[in-house]
Amino acid sequence: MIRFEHVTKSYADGTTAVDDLSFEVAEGELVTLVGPSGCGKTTTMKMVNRLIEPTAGHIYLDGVDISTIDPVALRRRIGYVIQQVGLFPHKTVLDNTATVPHLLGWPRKKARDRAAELLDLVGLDPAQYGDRYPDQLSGGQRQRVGVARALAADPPVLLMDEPFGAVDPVVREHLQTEFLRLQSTLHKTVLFVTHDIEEAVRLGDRIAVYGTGRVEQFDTPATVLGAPATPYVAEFVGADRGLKRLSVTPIETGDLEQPPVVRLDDDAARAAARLDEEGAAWAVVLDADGGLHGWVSAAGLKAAGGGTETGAGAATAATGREVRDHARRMDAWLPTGAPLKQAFSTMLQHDAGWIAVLEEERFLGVLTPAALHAALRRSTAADAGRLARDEVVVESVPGA
Amino acid sequence: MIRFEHVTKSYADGTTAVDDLSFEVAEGELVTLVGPSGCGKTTTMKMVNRLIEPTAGHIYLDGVDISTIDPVALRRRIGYVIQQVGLFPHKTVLDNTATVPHLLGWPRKKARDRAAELLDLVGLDPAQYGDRYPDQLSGGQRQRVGVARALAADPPVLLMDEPFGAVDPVVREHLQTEFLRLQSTLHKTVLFVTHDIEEAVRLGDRIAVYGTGRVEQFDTPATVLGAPATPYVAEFVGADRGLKRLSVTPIETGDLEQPPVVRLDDDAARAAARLDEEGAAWAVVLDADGGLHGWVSAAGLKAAGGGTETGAGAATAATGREVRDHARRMDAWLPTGAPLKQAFSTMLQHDAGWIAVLEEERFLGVLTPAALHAALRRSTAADAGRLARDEVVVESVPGA
Amino acid sequence: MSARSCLEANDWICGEYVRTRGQELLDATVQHVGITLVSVVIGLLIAFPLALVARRWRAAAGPVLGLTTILYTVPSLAMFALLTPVFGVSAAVVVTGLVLYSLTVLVRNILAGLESVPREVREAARGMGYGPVKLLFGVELPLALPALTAGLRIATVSTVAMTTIGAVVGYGGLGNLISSGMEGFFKAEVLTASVLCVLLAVVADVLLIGLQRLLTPWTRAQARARSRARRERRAAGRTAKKAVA
Amino acid sequence: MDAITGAWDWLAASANWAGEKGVWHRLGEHVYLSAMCLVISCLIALPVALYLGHIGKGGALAVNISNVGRAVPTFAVLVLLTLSPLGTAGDWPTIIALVLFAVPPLLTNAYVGMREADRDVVEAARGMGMSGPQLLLRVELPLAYPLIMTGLRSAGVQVVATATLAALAGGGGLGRIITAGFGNYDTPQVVAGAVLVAVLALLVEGLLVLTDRLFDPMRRGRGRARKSRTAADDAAPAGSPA
Amino acid sequence: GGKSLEEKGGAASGGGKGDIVIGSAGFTESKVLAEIYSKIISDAGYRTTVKTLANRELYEPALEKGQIDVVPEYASTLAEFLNAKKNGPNPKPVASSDIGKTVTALKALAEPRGLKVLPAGEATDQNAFAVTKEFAARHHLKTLSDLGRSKEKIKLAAGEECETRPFCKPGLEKVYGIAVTGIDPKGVGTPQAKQAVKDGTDQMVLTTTTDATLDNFGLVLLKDDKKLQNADNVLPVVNAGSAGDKEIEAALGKLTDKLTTADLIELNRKVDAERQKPEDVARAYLESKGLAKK
Ligand SMILES: Nc1ncnc2c1ncn2[C@@H]1O[C@H](COP(=O)(O)OP(=O)(O)OP(=O)(O)O)[C@@H](O)[C@H]1O
Ligand SMILES: Nc1ncnc2c1ncn2[C@@H]1O[C@H](COP(=O)(O)OP(=O)(O)OP(=O)(O)O)[C@@H](O)[C@H]1O
Ligand SMILES: [Mg+2]
Ligand SMILES: [Mg+2]
Repeated sequence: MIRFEHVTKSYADGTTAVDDLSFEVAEGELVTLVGPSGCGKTTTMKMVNRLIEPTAGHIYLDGVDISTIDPVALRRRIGYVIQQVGLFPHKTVLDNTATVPHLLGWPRKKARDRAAELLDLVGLDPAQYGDRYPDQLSGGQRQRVGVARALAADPPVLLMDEPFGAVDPVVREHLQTEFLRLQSTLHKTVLFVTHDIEEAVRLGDRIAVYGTGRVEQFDTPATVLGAPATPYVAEFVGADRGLKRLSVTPIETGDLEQPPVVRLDDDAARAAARLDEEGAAWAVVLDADGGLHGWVSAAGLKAAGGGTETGAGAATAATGREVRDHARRMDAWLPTGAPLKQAFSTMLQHDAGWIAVLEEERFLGVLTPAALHAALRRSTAADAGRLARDEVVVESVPGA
Repeated sequence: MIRFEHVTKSYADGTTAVDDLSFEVAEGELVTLVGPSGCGKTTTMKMVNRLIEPTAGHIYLDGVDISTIDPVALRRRIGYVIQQVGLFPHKTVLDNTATVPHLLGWPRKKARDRAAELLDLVGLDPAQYGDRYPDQLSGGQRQRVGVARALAADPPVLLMDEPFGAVDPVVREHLQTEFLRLQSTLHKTVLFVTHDIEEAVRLGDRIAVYGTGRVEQFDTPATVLGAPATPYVAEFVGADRGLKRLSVTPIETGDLEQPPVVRLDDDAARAAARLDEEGAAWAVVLDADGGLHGWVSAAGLKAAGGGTETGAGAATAATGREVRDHARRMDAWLPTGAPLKQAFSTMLQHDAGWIAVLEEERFLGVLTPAALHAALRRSTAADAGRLARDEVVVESVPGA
Repeated sequence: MSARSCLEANDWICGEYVRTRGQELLDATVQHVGITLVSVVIGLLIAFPLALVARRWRAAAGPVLGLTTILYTVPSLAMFALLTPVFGVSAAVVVTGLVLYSLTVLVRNILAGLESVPREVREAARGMGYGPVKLLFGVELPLALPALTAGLRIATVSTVAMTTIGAVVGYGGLGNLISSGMEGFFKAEVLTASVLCVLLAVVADVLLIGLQRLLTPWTRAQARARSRARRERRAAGRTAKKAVA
Repeated sequence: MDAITGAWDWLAASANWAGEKGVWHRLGEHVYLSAMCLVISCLIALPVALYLGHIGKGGALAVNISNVGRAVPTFAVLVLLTLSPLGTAGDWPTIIALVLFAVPPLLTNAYVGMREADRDVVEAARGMGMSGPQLLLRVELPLAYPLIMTGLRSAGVQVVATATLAALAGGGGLGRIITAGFGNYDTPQVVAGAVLVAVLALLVEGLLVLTDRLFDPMRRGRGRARKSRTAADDAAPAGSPA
Repeated sequence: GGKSLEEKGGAASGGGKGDIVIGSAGFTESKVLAEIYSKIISDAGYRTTVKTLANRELYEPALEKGQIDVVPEYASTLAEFLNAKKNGPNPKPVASSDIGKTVTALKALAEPRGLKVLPAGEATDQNAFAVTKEFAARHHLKTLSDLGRSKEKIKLAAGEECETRPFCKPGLEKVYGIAVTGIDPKGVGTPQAKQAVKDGTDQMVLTTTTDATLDNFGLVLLKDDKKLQNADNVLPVVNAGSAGDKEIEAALGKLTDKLTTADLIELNRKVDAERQKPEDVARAYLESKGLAKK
């Protein structure tokens, strides 16, 4: 647990980088810090491991005022990824990574094994890169070594200053996933600076949005996106913060639409009639066990059904008799609880105007773009009014 | 114009960073380079200004083989934003920025004025930061000084290696906008490395997607997103590349829906009847000049109209007689050609299920989430098939 | 009477000595300063290109450093005996000798300083179109200054001391006094001249520190800001007090 | 020229190498004396410089004070020490004079090297929880290494050259060959002595360069980086106007 | 070179006859003598300067080249120096205790080098040996012969060359029968050599007869009663080309005639014990002998 109590830091030339800061990071919580360049994020971090001493106020780690802890002992408990990377130019990548284990007196072999393991984790093959010097790495590779180095000794507290700033989206995604996986088992207390709001939203249990020297809002990602405390925060998280909410808003059963459902072995003609009746252009097709098979269009069914009625050949009749013969497969589906963003992407990827949502194997309904939009609007309104989502009725401007 | 012809670079230890690279950046074109960490982007850049000499192949600048140009003269024509920032620790921020103008022998005053101007451009107040040393800046501030420094002498060619990697979204947006503005008037030839696909898409005339040491795809942003040349590129630009296309796909007239339209001074009862007839729940309201006023719901109109008919008081009748009395304002609208992303955000921001699209003052129709989705799908399909957009019929899986 | 006795008693410290030989001491000091200054300046001017050569062509580094080493090992008597026929009995002999001796330290430190310039800074500069000369003087040299001044300080202090060996040809500044004092076992002369020598060295050293401070303001930006802030606070405090009063 | 051929002859005469006054013996004394001084100087200068450089305080003063040790000609210091009660203490006056002389380059360079270590790197190290000594030994020292070695090499060469002064106080070393040559008006012997000193200094320099390479904390990295850098630097265009 | 001198004089301002540089070695006596020479020559109408060079290795070549014109010298020492220079190290000695023969030998060596040796006077400054007063008292020593008789083992503070010089270790052993156990190479008459004797590290030191600092170290000279030492009479040596004038020779000749060994001792004492300045001592001396132009 890290607690800031009225912490202020003024630099020698009078710049006040951090001004009367108070907030608390719970044990095992990952708090992301976002804010404009130069707002005091790095300064905040460095005060936690006493690389900078506050001008006023106190910082507590697990309830103990850190100004009473020996800085060296303090820092051993805290992994630190420095913004400027700061690799040791005189040590190989492997030795850089093994630095803290060495410091802690681990046996040499164990330290190196651990370092190799972490290099692997950050996507650098120890065999290929282990013996290089930092000079011989690309920018993103260096940064990843910096992350590996901070994680090597498994410290309970982590300060990470834009740790993934210089890596590409794929590696970043990989690193985020790995990091979340670690975090879900190890529950470290983490302060994480990032400029990528999506990253902040994805990783943070809570987000601290900095104004200049102050925390403007400190809340869960959904709330920060959905109900920015101030216009400043709203601007900062972005005009497209609604879009960003796609990543944090889960699909809920209430959002789903219920198109007509037919079974694979239903009679095609009867199905066509039903669709006609309901005025629907298509229906979801389930298999015998109630699992998702795909979809069938009203037009397709009708054509087939018409064919039978107007006395076409037996073969046509035989093939056209059941829904099975007209249905098209649709493999993509989503579990309930998946973020809306995933739903949107999946729809686009499969070039579909809807996507089925299943719970376990059970078909629940489909999500359409309009329903997705409504769900998003509802969740935003819910956070803004701090209401349960289903209390919100989206009606201010009706959907088409 | 920059042309790479079969350029290869192998480092001393045998690492081949760039392998038989051939592509061309046209005069005044901005090409963004994206690719995994360590794929050779920085190496490519450095070969252009001869900080690194290729192992094989040739690079031409405006048709001249750069290996025949004096490196110093060459570099004076090329602005370079280095990935590691690399500010001069011994010079103040202002002097750092004025470096190249000084080199080119500008008069002192002019050089400093120009530097101050550029610091302003990157959002650093010269009065506040001009006299500081790099040591006294935050990470993002340093990076911005690096950008200002590269732009100061207005070089016709720019190499920018992750120039906005360490700045927050707001400043980044600002920098991007400024940069696009500059680019639209100055038409520099730019190679721009970024890890932010959105940035690549937003800024780039074309995007070069690097595999390891090779260009996997070199095309316009829309094509790269819509029709990735290889699975590798598809993965790289992201599973959510459909979503990313929101930023590059413009609203087109064909995408719009045509809800019923009523005038402010139309009779309320008659309007209600019309909506009933068309089965619409609401209508767009235009003012006398055909400009957008807002919307009116069928229910509202009906309630009012019903009142008049069933003989309520004169006052009610008077206020309820025209559409004007029931219409609600809707300020938000979009011009045609705006990106779909903007449409989506605006809808969410105004908590609306649709958004009106105008051309100049003229109302063209409305965009709904479903239409937006369809537009996105159509544009993806168009790029994939290299077809004109309106040739594409989106029907593979129908919309709800 | 007592003053006389201090000369005759051959005390280490003797006011009478300073009084009677004031002019002699002054002349010697002036000569000492002159020779030292000229030697160090010329030494620097020669060491610098040598260091550059050694850096530019790695193959030249060995020979250059070896040469300065050999020069340093030439005994001063031999050095002067070799130089006197060339320059006659003049200060030039001493200056030349001192210049040659000072190269050892200077070349090495200039070289070390230039090598210590951070890579990315050098790269940024080259990327901006710094030519080799501008790069050297605009970027590398300023950043090499701490190491360079370290060498210059040692060289200067050493030269202050070594100027004294110029006494063998009569151009040793305070060295003339030290050696004649040594010869005649004149304690006051030896001590006074030695102390002056030390003072000269200390003053030169302090001046060089000052010069370095002046030339490397960035290394003290923090400290400077701190003191300015302190000054302002104090000033603010004063006005506040005044206002109260 | 006479002197040089004479010196060659002198050096070629095996009689001059043997015995108590022979080159081998003098060389031994010289090496012993130089090594002793260098070791003592290092033991004094390096801890002080490293510590002060590490805490970042008091270095300017320490360097200034140590420089005083060099401000008086070593020869004068030596004679004055000989006249003091220490005069009867064998080699000690020489050793002390040489130590005073060798400390400043060691101290100054080591201190400056420590102060000039890359701040980001030092900060990263501190942030990792390196204790003072660990920071010093594992980060600052390796980063300061080139400058420390520069100091050591300067000091080494100068001590070897200056140890000839020992002869003036009746001590041993190659200086004796030179002073004896002077006394006997034997110029070839003087030259031979000087050559021996020069060769020894060069050998010491070479040895220190080797040690430098051997213990360079980033010997592989530096070598490679340098290679690639000069490769780029050297690639000046053949037909360029500049 | 009178002609050239006249030309020089003609060119020189102030009507002087020319510039004469008097060289002096690094020790007191040489300095005083140089000052005296300077005074006399300047009285003779030349412009003079004094240059001090540490030792003969430096000033002798300068004298040959005419960078220095006049030097006060010592007959035997210079003779041996030139002898070595001509015949290589450790040649057959040419100097002896006979001043006449020595000067003849010297002239023979000097003239080919363009050096002109002026007549020698009575004043000498020879090598001499000193011991501490206590040592002398304890063993009743006045002369080197006394020391030889005392059978004391002697460690001698001197230059390395003492080992081979006939007047030094070999002479002490052969002529006086002194048991020299070793040589402590601290130099001839250097403070550290005298200190070593004072400290008891060495028993005897090689110095010169006119050394005025012996008292400081509590040392006394032992008389060279068997004339072991060479005849080191003081004589001016000039560069024949640049200072070969008769006028200079005449002026210096007057001095040489008057100068005695006792004078030298007195001159040294005034500088090294009373700590007067060499130029003051020189002037006072010339005035007292009536050699100075008023
Ligand atoms: N000096 C060197 N010696 C050996 N290999 C090197 C050297 N410099 C770079 N490399 C390697 O070359 C490859 C390309 O490096 P480069 O810096 O061009 O990558 P990049 O695309 O800029 O990556 P990033 O996005 O991480 O900055 C990397 O795998 C890197 O490890
Ligand atoms: N040594 C210093 N002296 C004076 N001002 C400083 C110093 N270091 C930082 N600052 C200022 O303090 C403020 C906060 O700096 P800090 O490094 O904490 O910002 P940051 O939030 O980490 O920014 P970024 O995202 O750009 O890294 C900045 O305005 C910066 O200019
Ligand atoms: Mg920061
Ligand atoms: Mg890169």
